[in-house]
Amino acid sequence: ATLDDVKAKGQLSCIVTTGLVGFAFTDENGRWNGFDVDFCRATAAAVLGDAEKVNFVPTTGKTRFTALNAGEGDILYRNTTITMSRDADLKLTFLGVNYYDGQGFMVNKNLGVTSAKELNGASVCIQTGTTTELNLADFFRVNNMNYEPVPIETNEEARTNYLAGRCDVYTTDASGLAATRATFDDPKNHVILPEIISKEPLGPAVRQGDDAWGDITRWVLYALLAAEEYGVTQANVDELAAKATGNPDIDRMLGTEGDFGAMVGLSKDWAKNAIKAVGNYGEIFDRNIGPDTAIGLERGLNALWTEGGLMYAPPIR
Amino acid sequence: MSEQAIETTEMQISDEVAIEITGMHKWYGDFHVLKNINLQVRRGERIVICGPSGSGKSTMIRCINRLEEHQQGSIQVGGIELSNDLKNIDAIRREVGMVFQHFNLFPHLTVLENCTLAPIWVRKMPKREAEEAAMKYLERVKIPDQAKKYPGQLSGGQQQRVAIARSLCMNPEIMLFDEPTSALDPEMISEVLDVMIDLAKSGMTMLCVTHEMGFARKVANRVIFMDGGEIIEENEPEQFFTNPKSDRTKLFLSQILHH
Amino acid sequence: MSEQAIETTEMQISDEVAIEITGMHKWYGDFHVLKNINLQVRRGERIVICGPSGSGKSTMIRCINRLEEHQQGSIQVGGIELSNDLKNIDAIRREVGMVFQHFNLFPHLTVLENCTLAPIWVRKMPKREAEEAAMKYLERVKIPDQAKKYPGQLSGGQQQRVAIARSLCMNPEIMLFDEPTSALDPEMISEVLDVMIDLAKSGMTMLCVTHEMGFARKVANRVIFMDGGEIIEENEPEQFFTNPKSDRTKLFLSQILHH
Amino acid sequence: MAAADIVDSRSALSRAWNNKEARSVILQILTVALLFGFFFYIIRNAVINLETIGKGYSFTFLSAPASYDINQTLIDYNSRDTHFRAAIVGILNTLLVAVSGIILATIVGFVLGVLRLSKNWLMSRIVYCYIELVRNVPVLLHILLIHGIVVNTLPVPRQSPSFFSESVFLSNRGLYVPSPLPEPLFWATMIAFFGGIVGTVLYKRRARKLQEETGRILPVFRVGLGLIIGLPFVVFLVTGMPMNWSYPELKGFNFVGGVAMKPEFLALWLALSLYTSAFIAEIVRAGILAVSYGQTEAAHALGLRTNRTLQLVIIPQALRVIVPPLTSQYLNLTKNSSLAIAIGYMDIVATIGGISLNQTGREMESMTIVLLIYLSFSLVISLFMNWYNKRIKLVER
Amino acid sequence: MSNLQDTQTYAPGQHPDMPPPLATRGIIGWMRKNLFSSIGNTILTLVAIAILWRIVPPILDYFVFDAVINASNREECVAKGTGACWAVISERFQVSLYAFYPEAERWRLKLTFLLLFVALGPVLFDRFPLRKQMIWFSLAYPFIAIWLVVGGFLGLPLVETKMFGGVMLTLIIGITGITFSLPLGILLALGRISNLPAMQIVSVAFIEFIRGVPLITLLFVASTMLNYFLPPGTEFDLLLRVLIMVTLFASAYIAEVVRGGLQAIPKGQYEAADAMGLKYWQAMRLIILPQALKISIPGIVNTFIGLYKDTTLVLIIGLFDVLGIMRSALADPKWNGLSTEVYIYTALFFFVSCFAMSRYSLYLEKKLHTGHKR
Ligand SMILES: Nc1ncnc2c1ncn2[C@@H]1O[C@H](COP(=O)(O)OP(=O)(O)OP(=O)(O)O)[C@@H](O)[C@H]1O
Ligand SMILES: Nc1ncnc2c1ncn2[C@@H]1O[C@H](COP(=O)(O)OP(=O)(O)OP(=O)(O)O)[C@@H](O)[C@H]1O
Ligand SMILES: [Mg+2]
Ligand SMILES: [Mg+2]
Repeated sequence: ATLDDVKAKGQLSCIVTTGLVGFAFTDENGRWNGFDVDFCRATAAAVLGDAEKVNFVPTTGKTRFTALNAGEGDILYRNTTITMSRDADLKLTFLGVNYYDGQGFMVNKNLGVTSAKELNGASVCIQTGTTTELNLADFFRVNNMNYEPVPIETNEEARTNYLAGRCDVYTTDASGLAATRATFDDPKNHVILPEIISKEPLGPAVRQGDDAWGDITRWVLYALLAAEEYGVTQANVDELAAKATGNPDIDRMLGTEGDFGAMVGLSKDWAKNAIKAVGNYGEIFDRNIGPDTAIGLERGLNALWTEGGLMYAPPIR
Repeated sequence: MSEQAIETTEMQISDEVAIEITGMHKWYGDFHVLKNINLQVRRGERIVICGPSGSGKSTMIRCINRLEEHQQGSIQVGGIELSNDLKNIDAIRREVGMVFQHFNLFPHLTVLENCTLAPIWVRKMPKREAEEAAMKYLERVKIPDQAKKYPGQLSGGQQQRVAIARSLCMNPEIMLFDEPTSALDPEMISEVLDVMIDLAKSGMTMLCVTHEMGFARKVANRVIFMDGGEIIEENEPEQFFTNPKSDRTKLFLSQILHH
Repeated sequence: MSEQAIETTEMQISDEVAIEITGMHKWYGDFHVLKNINLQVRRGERIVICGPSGSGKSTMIRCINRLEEHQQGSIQVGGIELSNDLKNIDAIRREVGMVFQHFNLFPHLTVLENCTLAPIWVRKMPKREAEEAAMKYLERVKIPDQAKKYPGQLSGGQQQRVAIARSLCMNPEIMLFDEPTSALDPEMISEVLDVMIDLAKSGMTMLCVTHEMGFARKVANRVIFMDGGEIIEENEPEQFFTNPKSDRTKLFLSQILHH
Repeated sequence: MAAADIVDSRSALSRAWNNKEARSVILQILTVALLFGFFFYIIRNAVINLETIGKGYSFTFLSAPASYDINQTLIDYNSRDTHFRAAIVGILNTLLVAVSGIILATIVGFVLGVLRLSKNWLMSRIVYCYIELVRNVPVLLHILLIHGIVVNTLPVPRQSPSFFSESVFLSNRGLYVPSPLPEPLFWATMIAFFGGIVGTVLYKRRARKLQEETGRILPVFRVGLGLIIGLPFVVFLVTGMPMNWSYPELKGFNFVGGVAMKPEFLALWLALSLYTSAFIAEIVRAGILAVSYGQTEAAHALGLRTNRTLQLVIIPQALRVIVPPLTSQYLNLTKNSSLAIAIGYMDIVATIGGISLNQTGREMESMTIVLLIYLSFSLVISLFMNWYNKRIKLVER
Repeated sequence: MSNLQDTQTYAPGQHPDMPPPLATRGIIGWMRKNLFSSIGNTILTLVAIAILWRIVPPILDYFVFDAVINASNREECVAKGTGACWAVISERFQVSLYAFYPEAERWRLKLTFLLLFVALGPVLFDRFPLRKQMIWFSLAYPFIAIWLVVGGFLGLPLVETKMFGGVMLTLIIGITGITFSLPLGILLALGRISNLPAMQIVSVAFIEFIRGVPLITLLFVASTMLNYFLPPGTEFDLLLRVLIMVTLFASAYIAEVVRGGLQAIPKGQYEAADAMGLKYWQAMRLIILPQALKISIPGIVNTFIGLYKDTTLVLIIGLFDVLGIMRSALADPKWNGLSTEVYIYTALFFFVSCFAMSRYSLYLEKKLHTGHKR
């Protein structure tokens, strides 16, 4: 089973993107950072007790599923859209949603375009092997428009091509657009068009067939969400976990009441380790892609359900 | 003539059989190269084989140390039957030395290394010993001073003498020569023949394909004439040259002696 | 000796000048290869050029048909001055045939095609006619039966004879030979020399670099000895061999005749 | 006699091992068995692994809609067509860049090779430097470099310079040239063109016959050029230029009309052909040098001028040396075209081996197809080469 | 031409050497011969000068004279000069060499690199001092190198292969491929010319398959699909897989080169070895291979150059070789759009190493022409 493998190796292999600012990228010291990366670390912390025991496997849009299925990695945290065919035909098990996204378009202000319906005849940069490619094809076909697809392997190249004017439009998930725009010299000169042409629930995935492993990884994600809901943060988790707080939700999660970790084959303090390592969902969001970062994404759909968003963790009980 | 007589008496021919070929046939594809070859060579005999080009002379002597495979009949060398058995082939090749028309020295090794290679790797001699033996044979072929040179630095005659020394280093009982002088410039032929004559005097069993009739007269105690893959005539040298039995031999001799 | 006398009378030498070289110098870079060469050849003359290796023999005859350029002095062939003028070069090359040491046959063409190539493309002969002429010359060099073969299938002697026939096909007035036999096996030398003797008898003007002294004696009416880029001696063959004027010639002759 | 005793006392196995034929049979059976064992092992693993994740091995996905678009297609294609058709589009794109690369590489390579041999010191040095610079740098870098230059330094469409009075545009969207739209009467020109080709062949035959009969040499090359290019041109003018041109025109975001060479194609094409041309230049040089100088001298001595010497003596011989390595360069170029994936040119590796593979998750099947296609390319090329080698082999003793 | 020397006559054999006429001598003579010998030649010279004039000064200006070496981002570069922005290279230089290799352990790489020359010396040059003894070190070098670079035993801490990258990775792939493909290639070549049909078929099939498909498809198979072919749960380092694939790939090409060498050995050498009673492997090792390899060396070096250049392809499967690591600089917002500089730097790196190799092969070719005379 994957859990045993991971424990035996003492390392979690986490498949991430080769580089998307805010989500997964290496800084100048070669250390991985980003939203998805933090989830990988949290998972490692929960499973192995050490957030640094992660082996990052960078993949392109095209190689990620092959890599997962062929056992290159134990879990895929790579802004991957959940679709039925991927779930069924590609033999993946999706664990939930860690970011609700939708495909958008970014253009240079100079072009004077205000709606995606005005893009007839444009050259569009897309990352190949992604759902965006399929959505794009459908969108233009349905609206009876022509376009020149400029297929590109990585986000960096897409960015380079877009800035050089090889394409008029860059399309990918709105979060990705914002992240990319944040790296421009002149972010103000680029607009993200209002149309969101698809639903892109992004979530982690594991290989189909190992339900125990699926459970573990799924509940790590939920624990991080729940932590935000209950106000457990990186700063106060130690204190809260020291002894039962009296709030049974928090106590069950942090292992001071019952032993929910054991149900999935983890230690008692699994959730505490995860939160301790990277903070709760909100902290992860704010640190990597939130309004105060260069990416500057609003919570929007990704706010907790209590605050009008879609983020909703099932109860740990 | 008198000279030849002297030589012959000097050399001893024992009764022991060195090579026995009986009813041997060989084909290249569909082409019947050797037809019913029967030949018995006793120890100490010196046999010269001649015949027109393409008559199968080379093929025959190459069969004797299994550079070619025969398909029918039998060949026995020193009592060992030539078959597909690798042990036998090894044993026979250790008995039989061969000198080629084009010397086939190993160009990347010095003369001395050429000579010691087989003793060291096949006979498993210590290097020192092999080198001493090699020097002895190089002296015998009168080029001990070239031992450190590479074959490419020697003249044709010298190279062929090295080739002979190299064969001798394995202490063979029988030596095969395939036109050893025909790739040499005329001046060099005699130096090689001298070495071969010397060898013959020492009592070595020799089979020699050659057209050097002077040599045949001097050392051979039998001359074999082949044509069309068959042994046409087997004779004493004197008889062979002066009074050949077959017409084909006569024709052949008239051509080659005329030249 | 008597044979040679007969030959000489048989051949006619006209008064017309075929080649006139005056004060010719040539350098390779800074190396002065040919020094003040003066030579007059009349129609029908057969001149043998000899001298030690590197003395400039080849260079000199190659200057005559402009395979090399001379830098000073003048060369006239059949009254035409050799200069950079392509017309003149063409005219001279049509007059002068050349046979090389290494034959330089075209390996991708048959013997017949080798012979007809230049007549067809330079003389603009109809193919049929060119082939007929070629066959005539091939007969003259005694290999008409090889016409359909490729050069690679012929022996060296045959190849050189084809090379001669190929030159003859252009009907040259003058033939240059640069050591035509030195790349051949001894057996083949005489077949080529025979063809050249035959050619000489027919009255062809010939310049021949060779060390075949027998040939020189038989056909040459002048022998030129070169050394160090100069013509050291020019003499009748008989005189040249028996009573050379210069010491250097004597030395050279002693070396080569001794051999 | 001792040997005979030894023979008998040996065991059957060692006897077999010492028999030359038996030994070779044993060795071969061992090899084959090992090999089969190995294949059996990995195939079994693959089957088990595929089963655990619940996949099979089937090519049915090929008939499902591909759902993605391709920016350069030689045949009609849209996102509703099948993966199979997408694969065909990819194969054609591979062939397109390979064939055009081969043509350009050959031309440039021959010119460079000849210049490299030129007596002109300066030129041969320049070409030498060029060749060394080009062939010592990986082809992938060439592709990226050229693509980078095209995309980053050429202007965007709005500022793109035009040539030939606004009919050719060069921008980072590619090179746009007018595309011909023949009118009905254009068939006359086409007929003239093919007529010209036939005429040239006939003329060449006649010239040959004439030369054989009378020795006269007709100017085949010039007349042929006139017939193939001049004649159609005249017919074209006479019939009143029955040809419309679709000129590229900036409309909205992009140029519309004309035909475009996309930057991806342009970069791949140029990079592959320049890279390969450096190797071809060396092959050509070696081929010409392999014809000994004596051949030239002999031809000159026979009175043949330089161009005839080249035509009749040097080139026919040099080609024998040149063609075999040349074909393997062609094969290399074709294989290197798979690097298209690095810049997003949609060749076979990018379509069926890339997007289709990724969208359907059919790695095994897709890679099988890709490998088979490349293998058949090389099979065809080596068959050709064997045929050619046999045809031109010099006859020797 | 009323030269004084012309009119003077010398006794035969006494003519002194004279310098050639002025027009064919010295610089003028050289130019006339090499640049202006005919009309066509003159035109070619002019064209060449025009090309140089048009190309060299702008290139020099852009890459040298107007280039900016010190800047902290691209905007500063643009402000400072109109030429190339080498600042990106100077900033990324260390990373381009070592990539993610931990800084504290980099001395190990430097040592390995130094030792490489000590190990190569006796292999490449036959007049190397103490050659016989040093060869042993060369043989041991691969193992020493693995120990130094990867570590994890004998006192060195382990550095995982995913930390490898940059020049170091390029060298590792190149050198490993070269080292291991040679013996494998020789075996394949022997298989291909052997008279055992099964060996022949296997070798031919392997060689032709590998030569028939592009390296990147093989790398793709190795990087993403290999796990399908291994027993479930096997761990197999990605770098190791790439190394194996590259080695297999190169060995097929080496095999063809070596086969050429083997076929160039006269049949007589095989026969002489047989007649002397040498066994197959003895004959190969002592007689045939030494000669065949010597002939094939230029071809082998060329294959190595090709292999070395092909190491760049690993970037397509997500390993960061020099090219890959430098390309990641392009993703840095600070250096956006400097692809030319980055690629030129990488190209230069490859040019220097490949050119050195091809020079070495020329040197060998020259040496081989002198035959076995030492
Ligand atoms: N490997 C081979 N395959 C097919 N035929 C061969 C082979 N070797 C030799 N032959 C043919 O067998 C015949 C006998 O050849 P062999 O070399 O024994 O003749 P030979 O008497 O030694 O002639 P030579 O005096 O020319 O050396 C010739 O017709 C030759 O063409
Ligand atoms: N292309 C060349 N460049 C420089 N030097 C040359 C060239 N060709 C010949 N030489 C030199 O010119 C001299 C005369 O050469 P040439 O070939 O004419 O001599 P040769 O008398 O024909 O000698 P051999 O009998 O060896 O053929 C020699 O010293 C030779 O080294
Ligand atoms: Mg023979
Ligand atoms: Mg000469």
